[in-house]
Amino acid sequence: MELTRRNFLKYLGIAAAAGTVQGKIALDLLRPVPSQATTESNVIYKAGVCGICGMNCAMKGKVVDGVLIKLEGNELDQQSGGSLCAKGNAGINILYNPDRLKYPMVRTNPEKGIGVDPKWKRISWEEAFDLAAQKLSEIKEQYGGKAIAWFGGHKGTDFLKAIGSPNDFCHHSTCDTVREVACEVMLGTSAYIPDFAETDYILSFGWDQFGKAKNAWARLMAKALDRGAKLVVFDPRLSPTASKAQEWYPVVPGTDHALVLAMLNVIISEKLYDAEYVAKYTTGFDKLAEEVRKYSPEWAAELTGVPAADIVRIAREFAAAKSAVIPCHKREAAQVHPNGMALVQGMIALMAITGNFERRGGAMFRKKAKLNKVSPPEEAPGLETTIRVDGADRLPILLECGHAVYQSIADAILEEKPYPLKAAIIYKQGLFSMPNPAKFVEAFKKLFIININIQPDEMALLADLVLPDVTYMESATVSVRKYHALYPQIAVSEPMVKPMYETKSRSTIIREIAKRMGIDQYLNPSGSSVRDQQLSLYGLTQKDVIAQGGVISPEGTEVKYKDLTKLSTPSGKIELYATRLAEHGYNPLPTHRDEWILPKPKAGEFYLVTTRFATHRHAQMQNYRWVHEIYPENYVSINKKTAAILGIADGEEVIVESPYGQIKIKAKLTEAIRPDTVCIPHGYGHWSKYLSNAYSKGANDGDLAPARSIEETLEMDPVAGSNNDCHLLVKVRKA
Amino acid sequence: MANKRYGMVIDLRKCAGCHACTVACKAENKVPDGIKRTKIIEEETGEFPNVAITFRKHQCMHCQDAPCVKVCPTKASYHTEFGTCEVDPKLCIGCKYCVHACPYRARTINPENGLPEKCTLCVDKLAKGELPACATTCIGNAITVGDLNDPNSEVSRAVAKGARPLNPEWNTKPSIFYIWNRR
Amino acid sequence: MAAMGEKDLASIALVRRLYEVFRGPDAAGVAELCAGNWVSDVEETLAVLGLARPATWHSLLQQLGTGCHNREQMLEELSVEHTRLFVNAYGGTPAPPYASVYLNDQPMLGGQVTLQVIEWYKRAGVALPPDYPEPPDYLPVELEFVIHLIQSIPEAGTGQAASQLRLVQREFWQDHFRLWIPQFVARTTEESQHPLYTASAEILGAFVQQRAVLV
Amino acid sequence: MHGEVLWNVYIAIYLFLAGISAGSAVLAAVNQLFGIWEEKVTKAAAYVAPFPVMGGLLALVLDLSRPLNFYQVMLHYNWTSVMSWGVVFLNLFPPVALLFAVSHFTGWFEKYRKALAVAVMALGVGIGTYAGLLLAAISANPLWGNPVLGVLFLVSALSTGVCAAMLVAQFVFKVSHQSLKGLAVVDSTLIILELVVIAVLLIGWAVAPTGGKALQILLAGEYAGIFLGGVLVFGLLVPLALNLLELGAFGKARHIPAVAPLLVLVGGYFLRHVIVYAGQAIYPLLLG
Repeated sequence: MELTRRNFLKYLGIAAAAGTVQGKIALDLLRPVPSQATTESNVIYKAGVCGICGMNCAMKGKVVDGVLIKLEGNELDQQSGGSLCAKGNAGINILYNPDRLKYPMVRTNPEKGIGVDPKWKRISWEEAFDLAAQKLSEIKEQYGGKAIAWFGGHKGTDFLKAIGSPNDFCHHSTCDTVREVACEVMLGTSAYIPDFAETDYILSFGWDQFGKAKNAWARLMAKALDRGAKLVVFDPRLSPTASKAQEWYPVVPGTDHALVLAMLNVIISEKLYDAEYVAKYTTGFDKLAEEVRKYSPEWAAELTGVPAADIVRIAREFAAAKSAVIPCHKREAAQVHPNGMALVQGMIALMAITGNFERRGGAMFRKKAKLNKVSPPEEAPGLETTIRVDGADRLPILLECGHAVYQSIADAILEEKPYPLKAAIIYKQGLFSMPNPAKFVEAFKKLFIININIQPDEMALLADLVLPDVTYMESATVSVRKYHALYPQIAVSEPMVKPMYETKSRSTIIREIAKRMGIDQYLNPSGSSVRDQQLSLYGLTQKDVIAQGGVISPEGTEVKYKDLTKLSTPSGKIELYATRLAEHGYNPLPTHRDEWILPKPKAGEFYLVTTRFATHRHAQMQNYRWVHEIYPENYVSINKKTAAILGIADGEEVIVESPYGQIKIKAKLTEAIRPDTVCIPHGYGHWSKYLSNAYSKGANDGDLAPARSIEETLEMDPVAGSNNDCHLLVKVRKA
Repeated sequence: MANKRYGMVIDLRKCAGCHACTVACKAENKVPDGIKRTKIIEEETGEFPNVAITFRKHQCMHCQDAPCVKVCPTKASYHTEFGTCEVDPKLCIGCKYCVHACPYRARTINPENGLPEKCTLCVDKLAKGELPACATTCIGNAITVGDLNDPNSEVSRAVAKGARPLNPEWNTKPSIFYIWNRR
Repeated sequence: MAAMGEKDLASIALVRRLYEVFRGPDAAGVAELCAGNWVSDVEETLAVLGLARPATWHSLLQQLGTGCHNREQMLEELSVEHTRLFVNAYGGTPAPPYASVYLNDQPMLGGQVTLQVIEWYKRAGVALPPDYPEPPDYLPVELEFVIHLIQSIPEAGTGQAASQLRLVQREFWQDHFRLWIPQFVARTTEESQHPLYTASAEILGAFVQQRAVLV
Repeated sequence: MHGEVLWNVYIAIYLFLAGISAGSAVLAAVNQLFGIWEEKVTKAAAYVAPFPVMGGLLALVLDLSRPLNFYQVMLHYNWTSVMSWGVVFLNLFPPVALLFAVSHFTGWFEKYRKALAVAVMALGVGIGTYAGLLLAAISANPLWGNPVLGVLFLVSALSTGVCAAMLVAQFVFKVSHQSLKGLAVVDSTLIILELVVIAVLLIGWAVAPTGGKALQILLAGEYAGIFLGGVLVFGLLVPLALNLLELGAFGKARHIPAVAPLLVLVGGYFLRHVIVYAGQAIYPLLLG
């Protein structure tokens, strides 16, 4: 027998002699277990919290043998109500997408830019942590901690504090800062909740949560309509929400503020307001009344295109309704214009003088459940400087709200003003969340970038070090209901499946880097003991909550009303005249500024509004198969008659050009939009070739948007620092 | 004969056109790539500014007088005990006659197994006393499922109040009814 | 207890050598390559199995000949190429080493295919340790399973346990392994720019083609 | 927007081949029963009849998306399905037609030839008609859902069957010029009839509420070229003109033996191709 001469037996570690072999090779991965003849699978449901949008719906995950099969809403949760939107249902795609980032990787191609392959190399976590720590330490040494920034979700605030940097960036100034700031100064809270389930009258200024399919709000608004509530929508296009409305007014983009002021004028001059409520719960009514006297319905009709008689009638209906609400989320058409801050102030005033705050069917304050606080073992030494790269230190109220100026960062990095930025950790922020991304790409070329990410999007391509994040289906969290919290409620999630590949959670990643930099004692603790500690306020552990169905309502599910004389405003009441604004030298009233109304578009020119598809969140879902299939690409909606004049056919490619950039995109002809306005759904035009489905589909409306410098920002919106993305006219022509 | 007739009433006033049903169905039924058993069809009517948009959930109508059942040469297409239309994989030869015969165009061929691919009303879930995946996930609560032969069921009451099927003139007796958008 | 035959042993050794390649490069692996152990084991096992050396064998030997002068650089090249072929690549990962991506109704991991693989593992008396991070249908895991079946079937003798194992082996190979490996091999050989991966994929393809008939 | 093609070229081929069998079977039977032309004509047609449909059946099986379940169609019948009726015809026709052909080839069962002829004719008409009715039963399809389609398929089946038999009669059996002329008269009559039926169809679509789509796709859409050129001009009008030339309608007779029947055959295929494809393109599957 030849066996004895075989070399490979040596490799296998098997002894062979005289025709027999002895031994078995040891397996690296598979372990012996008692063999089971049964083919029965073991189905369990795990408690989850959706991580796609900020609503964070509580879910149940059907798991078979460690494989996640299906996600369903948790009916105990006031936000999910037992249902999930298209995005939530497609969560499995995020977990199991083959394009997903799986291991830490470094780029081996030093050149960065749009369409440049980073030529990644897989490395071990040890190497990744060492590299990150070494780079950040070097930069901290040479330029100070302030040269390091964190982008995304305020999830690195403790890390930044530990290294002394004030540069905690988030996207809100391209999103909802006008609402947050207006609510803060007038109501002492950052948002209010429409009580759709009970309301009689809904007034929407571009608000389209039907179209975006925000679970609780879409569900409850459907309920309101079913109950016979009246819905009036002002929107340049017939949005899905407008398509459900009894009345739709295709208002001139960016002029909604005039409508609100005229309605205030009608209600106050006709004494239709709730005088008792105003006297008891508000301050500054006289100043408001004085201010709005000049805004007649005729004046508003001229600006907005809505007939004066309708404005008057709607104002009277609104005031007469038993309950009425003006929902306001973020980035609604009108708020991306410089009068946006004043618009929200006006909306709040409108609801306040008609007595609709903290009233059944009106606007409710969020009833957020409390948790035991966790804090770092050691207090961080303090910031090196309070001067921020984005200039947010020049917008004190915005900063008090905890937000940043997003758009100004690109210019600041490029010009190294007020000081140079050298590195950034970018978490959960796609490049397409940034206006005018081409400018940001140029800026990012100057930085050492660590990207903690789930999919190989454009941000990952620009990174020097890519660190794979776990999905919300592989991690645990304690999630306080926030978006639609009519009563305090907490949802808890457990990992539905174990983290795939070598993915790690953000907190683990940051802790490991911090450890190597010797600053981990300043980080917030994390892990299951922290979650138990948070919940111990209620005498419960994470496990207990999961045993109770994953969701607890510590004070019951009854809606309790807040005392409107004990708000967190300086007066404790609703401040129709916002004293906090006055203190900082800003205009405390919702004054209209004519100079911020766009000029009428000439032939071939258009107002621009943006939206997004119900199946996608921002630019982050386009690559996922189940939702990709529904809307594989975006388009620019153009009114049929206008298109006929321009000779544009349905489906034909057109060039849309703004003062800041241009895109090529297919035209969709429709009757459901003003003839002088075009609309582009956001989130497309991905140029990361690593995204096998989304790559090169559609175009990014952000390419048309400005990334305003801090000076420009201060000029347009000195209070909330919003970017006013759509305060521009675009030109459309055949490609 | 089956004495149950499960059907669906879809309230288009509440349908946000959000496509949650489409995706939930894909997850529940392992529908192959590129195929949808249920889908939202967006229909625009009128001229600016008098425009209306209706989002309509489209799917197998589970007709009682079903053309697909009528034309199937092997009786592979049949009505279940729940009154839903179903395909027996043992009998189906893949002639595709049913796909062409369906006036609602609600069937296609699954490239993996050659079977007609269509909504089953999640009949396996009905058998367990559960609701179809689309109905449970609908964020507008626009979908009601029940026995149309039970006059007290919610679906029967909605039909009595005027919910109508699509193209009743085709005389296929669909079990999917719509409450149409008011605009 | 029946002993494994020479062909079984050669199969195990070959699969093990391929496993090392697809799992990803490291310094020890490069050392094996440069010492010639990997090459000689593969050559020998191919000879025992009666399989031809792949077309790219010669260029692999050449590459090793020159590349081994700078092992660090070779590891770097192999790492970049392994990442590009099997992890994340510009233009879409050419050959994700997960069976479910090829066999699921929908092009993603998890799903029915993964569940099926888990079931075969269970029935064959093996499982992945709970903390093992890769999914059960990851190529290196399936290669180990192939090894497990080859060596545990003779050991199980002739009883019911052995016929159960043989049934699992037949199902695993016929309904699964032989279906996706050719697709994986085709995609790898088409895209690979390093002869180690081209050759390994070609050998894997030939091995699966030969053995699928036997089981 | 284009519909998904689920019935492809196999179905067109099947319809075409089955039509040839049906037509030649009817021709053979008619000549058998009435003895209009020499016996060679019967022979030629009888030899043609059984075979194309067998090829057609193969094409049919190839079209199935679950071909391994094919046998179920012979075990289970649904009498509300035109397809089940077709299965009956397709089960019976080949053996009967084969028997008829064998009888002519060997001289066996000469006594029963007339009875066989009657059976073969009935089954031939059945096969020639049901295919059109199969499509016509799809009433939701504006192009297919028209009973006149059954008549059109029958007439076209007879026409293509006669032409196939003509070619065999001419080149294999060397029948007389006289018989060929007689067949050319039959062919011309069928062509004219087919043109009339097509006209009736077109008028039918023109007046039907949803027929506009059918007209659009056939006369102006992507199938207009093949319908107008392939079917109407080269499949019907040109062979008709050639036949008339042949028959001396324009003066001196001349012999252009194979061209007209060949054109009719090609046109016959195009007709089925157009109907099958245009009927699917006419509206898309909604759930793709």
